Amino acid sequence: MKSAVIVFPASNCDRDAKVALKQMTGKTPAMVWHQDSELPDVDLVVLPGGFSYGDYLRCGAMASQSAVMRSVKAHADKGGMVLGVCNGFQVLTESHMLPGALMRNAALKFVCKPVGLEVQETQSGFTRKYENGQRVTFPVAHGEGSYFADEDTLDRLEGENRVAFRYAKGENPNGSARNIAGILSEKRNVLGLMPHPERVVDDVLGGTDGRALFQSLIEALS
Amino acid sequence: MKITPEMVREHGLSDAEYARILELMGREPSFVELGIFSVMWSEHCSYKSTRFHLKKLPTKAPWVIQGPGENAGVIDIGDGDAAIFKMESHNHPSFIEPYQGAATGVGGIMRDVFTMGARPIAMMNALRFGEPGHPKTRHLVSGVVSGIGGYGNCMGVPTVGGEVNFHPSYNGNILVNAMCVGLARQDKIFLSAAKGAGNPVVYVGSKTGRDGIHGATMASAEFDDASEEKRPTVQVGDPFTEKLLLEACLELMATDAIIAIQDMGAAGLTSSSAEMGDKGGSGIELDLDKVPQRETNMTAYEMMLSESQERMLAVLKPGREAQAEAIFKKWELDFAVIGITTDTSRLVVKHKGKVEADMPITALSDAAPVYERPYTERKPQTGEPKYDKAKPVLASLKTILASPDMASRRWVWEQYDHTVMSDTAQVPGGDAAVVRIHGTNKALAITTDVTPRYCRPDPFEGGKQAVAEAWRNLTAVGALPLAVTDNLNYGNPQKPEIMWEIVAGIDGIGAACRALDFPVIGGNCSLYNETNGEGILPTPAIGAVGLMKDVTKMATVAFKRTGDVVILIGETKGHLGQSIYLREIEGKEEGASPKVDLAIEKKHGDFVRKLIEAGRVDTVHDISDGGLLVTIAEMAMPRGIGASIGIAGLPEAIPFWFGEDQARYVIAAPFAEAEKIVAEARAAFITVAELGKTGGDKITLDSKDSISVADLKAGFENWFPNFMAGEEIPVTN
Amino acid sequence: MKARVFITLKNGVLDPQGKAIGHALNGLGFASVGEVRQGKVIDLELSGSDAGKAREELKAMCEKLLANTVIEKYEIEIK
Amino acid sequence: MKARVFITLKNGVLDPQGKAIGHALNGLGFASVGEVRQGKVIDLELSGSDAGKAREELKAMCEKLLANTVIEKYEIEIK
Ligand SMILES: Nc1ncnc2c1ncn2[C@@H]1O[C@H](COP(=O)(O)OP(=O)(O)O)[C@@H](O)[C@H]1O
Ligand SMILES: [Mg+2]
Repeated sequence: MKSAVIVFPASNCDRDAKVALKQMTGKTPAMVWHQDSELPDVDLVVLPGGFSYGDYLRCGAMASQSAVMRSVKAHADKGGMVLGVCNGFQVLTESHMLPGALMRNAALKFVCKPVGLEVQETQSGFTRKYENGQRVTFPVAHGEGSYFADEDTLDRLEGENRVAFRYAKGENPNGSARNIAGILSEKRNVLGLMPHPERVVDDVLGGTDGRALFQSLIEALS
Repeated sequence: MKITPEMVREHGLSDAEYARILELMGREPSFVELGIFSVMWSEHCSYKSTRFHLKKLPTKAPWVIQGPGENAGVIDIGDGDAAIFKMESHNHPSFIEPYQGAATGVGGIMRDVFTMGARPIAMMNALRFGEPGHPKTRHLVSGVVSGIGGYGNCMGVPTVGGEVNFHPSYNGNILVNAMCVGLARQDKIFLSAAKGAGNPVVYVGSKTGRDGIHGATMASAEFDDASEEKRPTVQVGDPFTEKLLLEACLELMATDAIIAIQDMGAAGLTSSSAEMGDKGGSGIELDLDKVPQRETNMTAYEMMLSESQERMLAVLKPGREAQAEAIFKKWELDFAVIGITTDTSRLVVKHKGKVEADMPITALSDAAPVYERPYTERKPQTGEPKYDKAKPVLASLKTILASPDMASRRWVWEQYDHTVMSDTAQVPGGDAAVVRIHGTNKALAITTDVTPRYCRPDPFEGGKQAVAEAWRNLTAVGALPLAVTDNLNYGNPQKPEIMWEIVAGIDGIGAACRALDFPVIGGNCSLYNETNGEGILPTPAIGAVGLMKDVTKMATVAFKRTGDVVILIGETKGHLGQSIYLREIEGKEEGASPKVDLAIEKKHGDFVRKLIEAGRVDTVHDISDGGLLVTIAEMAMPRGIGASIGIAGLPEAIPFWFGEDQARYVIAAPFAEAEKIVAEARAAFITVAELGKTGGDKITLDSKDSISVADLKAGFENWFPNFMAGEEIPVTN
Repeated sequence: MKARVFITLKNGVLDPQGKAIGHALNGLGFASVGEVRQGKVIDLELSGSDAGKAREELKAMCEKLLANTVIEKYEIEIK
Repeated sequence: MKARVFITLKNGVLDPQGKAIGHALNGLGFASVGEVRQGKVIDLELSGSDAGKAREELKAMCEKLLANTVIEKYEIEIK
């Protein structure tokens, strides 16, 4: 499986994503600069966490306009897989590759802590190695992760089984609508989520619940 | 412009100092020169009150690569790697504008570290606020914490720990001390000596504005039309630009284009150019017309004194300008060649065709005043405080755990991204943070410590204790303590009783560092922390770093199994003077501060560390604030595993459970291992006691009274969020 | 030419920040304060002098970048 | 009664957000955009109908809570 990690000027989980991909797939991903308009020939594109352009104006807003995002969209349109984590999720909604928006946390504070999630949908290349309803723990680290969409959109997401991860009962860290933590695109080849699976692949760091996400990708893309 | 006595005074220079300036210059200084003298001779830049005493600190060890004097200290951590770290205060700006003050404090200390070639890998912060009930406290806590998070989170450097205290002595003077730890290769460390003549001096980063210009702005005719426009303004941080600056600098450092590099911190262009010239033994000539400017009509005075953030000054090898410029352009940062090094040893500043300053650099450095300020020695406070022996122990435990200085700081550290960079092996809440060296199995342990309430009654013992506690915290996770950076926060050194606190504090730190083989490789002094004549508690914060060879052996405070034997290492006499118990339960701050026996400290610590390194023990907590019972509760709460403990033949329960005797640890280990450990301790003449066993969901004392761990935890966890719930509005943009 | 753009949350989109401000103001004794909403104001210097053209351009800026029209609406003011 | 309060950075205070927005707009081809500054707008519902009194109250709210007068200035508009 070949992958690429997009690097915006103030991405800061790009290395974390690279290390996790390397550890899980055995191959070092290509690191692609935001001003590059071409993507290398890869199966998976990762939009990492961080602050892309300082998260000024709105998180992910300026990144969604960058040169590389046109290619990322084209990659997704052709059915290529795209994973957006945290700031990457924000970039995906700002680019309209996923519906809805991520708003300031309800408590108005940045929050970094492990949260319990439920895997809601295993019919995807990102989640097939999880069990339906499986409880996992991923850390979150964001100030604007409250998922918002109008009721129709939320109904449709649920109706089409596109909610991949939900915060478990009592665990919603940011006020997200219907406890949504991560959603799939219509074609199910784009996943955006606020929690960080790449921070839980290594035992020393207190958890390995993120591994199955990368294992799913490997299986789906081989 | 004629310099008047008024101007001299408003630049914070004494008559004697000004006389010395006239002598050094051989003429009256220009207004710009006066401004330059005033910042370079300020307490902040020249350490004029403390330099004499700081010299007494031990700064050497085989593993010290760079001691005090550079932007940050450097130690050898094996395999060609170096840890580079430093702590710095941003107290006053944080009181004026807590969010920006704290944010720019974080930005400043990060630049000190990456200017030396290191990638920052961890941040810490030591915070002191006024009493919780003071009308400003909540607002300050909220602003400072979001400012630290706002900057550090964007930089993508994990903020992994620190400390928070509340005390009325900080009502008008909060302390915000930030520490940054970075990682570099030993053969890629950059210094600030601008050696050689004819080399280009380049300016990179943000543009210069009128940020944070202090001093005599009002005295100057240039400010006659002092409009809103020209008012000195608070520095605002731009972490996005800093992130670009970090990446661009590291990219440039990977080439061999740099001769010297230095961040522009306090007194911006002035101190960076003077220090680089001074260290390199060369002169520097600056052309201010070339300086990237954010505002119009800036004067030479303003540019030389501006404290705009996110800027660096570098001296390049000739001919490398284009290569460097390409890198900074890629990161969309300003880049300008603004000067050249010379062989004159003078700082020359030109602006609009006029020479605004021309002065010998040594006048700014070597010739800066050093004072041996008079001090009045004060006998340490003594006495055994009285207390009510009938007070129930477990009820007091609950009260203490839910008190401002002891309650969980989760509310604080959950606002910091403490796991970014995917190397945080121990998150905040334990004895020390542990951050793995990327791609290896080794790790750095990091802590900051000081117990200010011990430092007023006994500044010497307080200084010792701060170092000992830092050393103990590193030991408790299994690290070998290597070196210290300090942040000496005190009141007005021109008062002999305060000067005594400074001198004794430094002596105490020195004594402990020598005994523990724990050199000081950098530091910062923040003096004049006073409002209306009321000084803060002496607060010599100690930041310290230790090394773990094998991160998988790391110990944590949490009880992990049922049936583990709870072992107390160290002697308990029951020292209640200046204890948390006395303050929270009896409502008084009295008696002698606890004394640290440094030889015993070392012996106990070495014993505990060996057990951890050998993989024999994974559950350790040192005993500090609150005493033994608080320590045990802190071990029980993380996983809700209780313990049944007690000790036979106690003459008095309260001092035993709550005394703050030093050099102690609690460890928990399975029975067979525990028996061996106790025997080995006895054989080594270490005081050791078996207190009981872990298990259940209660803490039970002497098989009689008990209290639910969940109950304790509720109080412990809720104090901070409940306190902050009355907050006005979280700082947002 | 100077322009000011207001970006505010659409009706029906929850505004926790506005709510917190309202709450805090009430808490400070400003009893007359009812609903509070917070938005952004962006002041721009524009070269050129054709106000109509400027308005068109500002609209494009809002649609493309300044506002997220999923949750926000905008108003343009040319001074 | 409705009121609108504008809170903007004082002149001379660095505005990293505004700077970044201006930069981004130029990058998107809006070449006419010069300096950009970002501020807040707060819309409040007020009970009572005395505009003069309301203005006084709003001023107090700004000084006490809404603006950080160390770096920000404010304008009040009553509709
Ligand atoms: N300002 C802060 N930022 C981050 N973590 C903090 C802060 N203050 C305290 N902590 C964390 O809370 C824990 C308890 O702090 P403290 O009581 O000072 O520890 P100790 O007694 O071991 O020195 C530590 O892990 C510390 O890192
Ligand atoms: Mg400790």
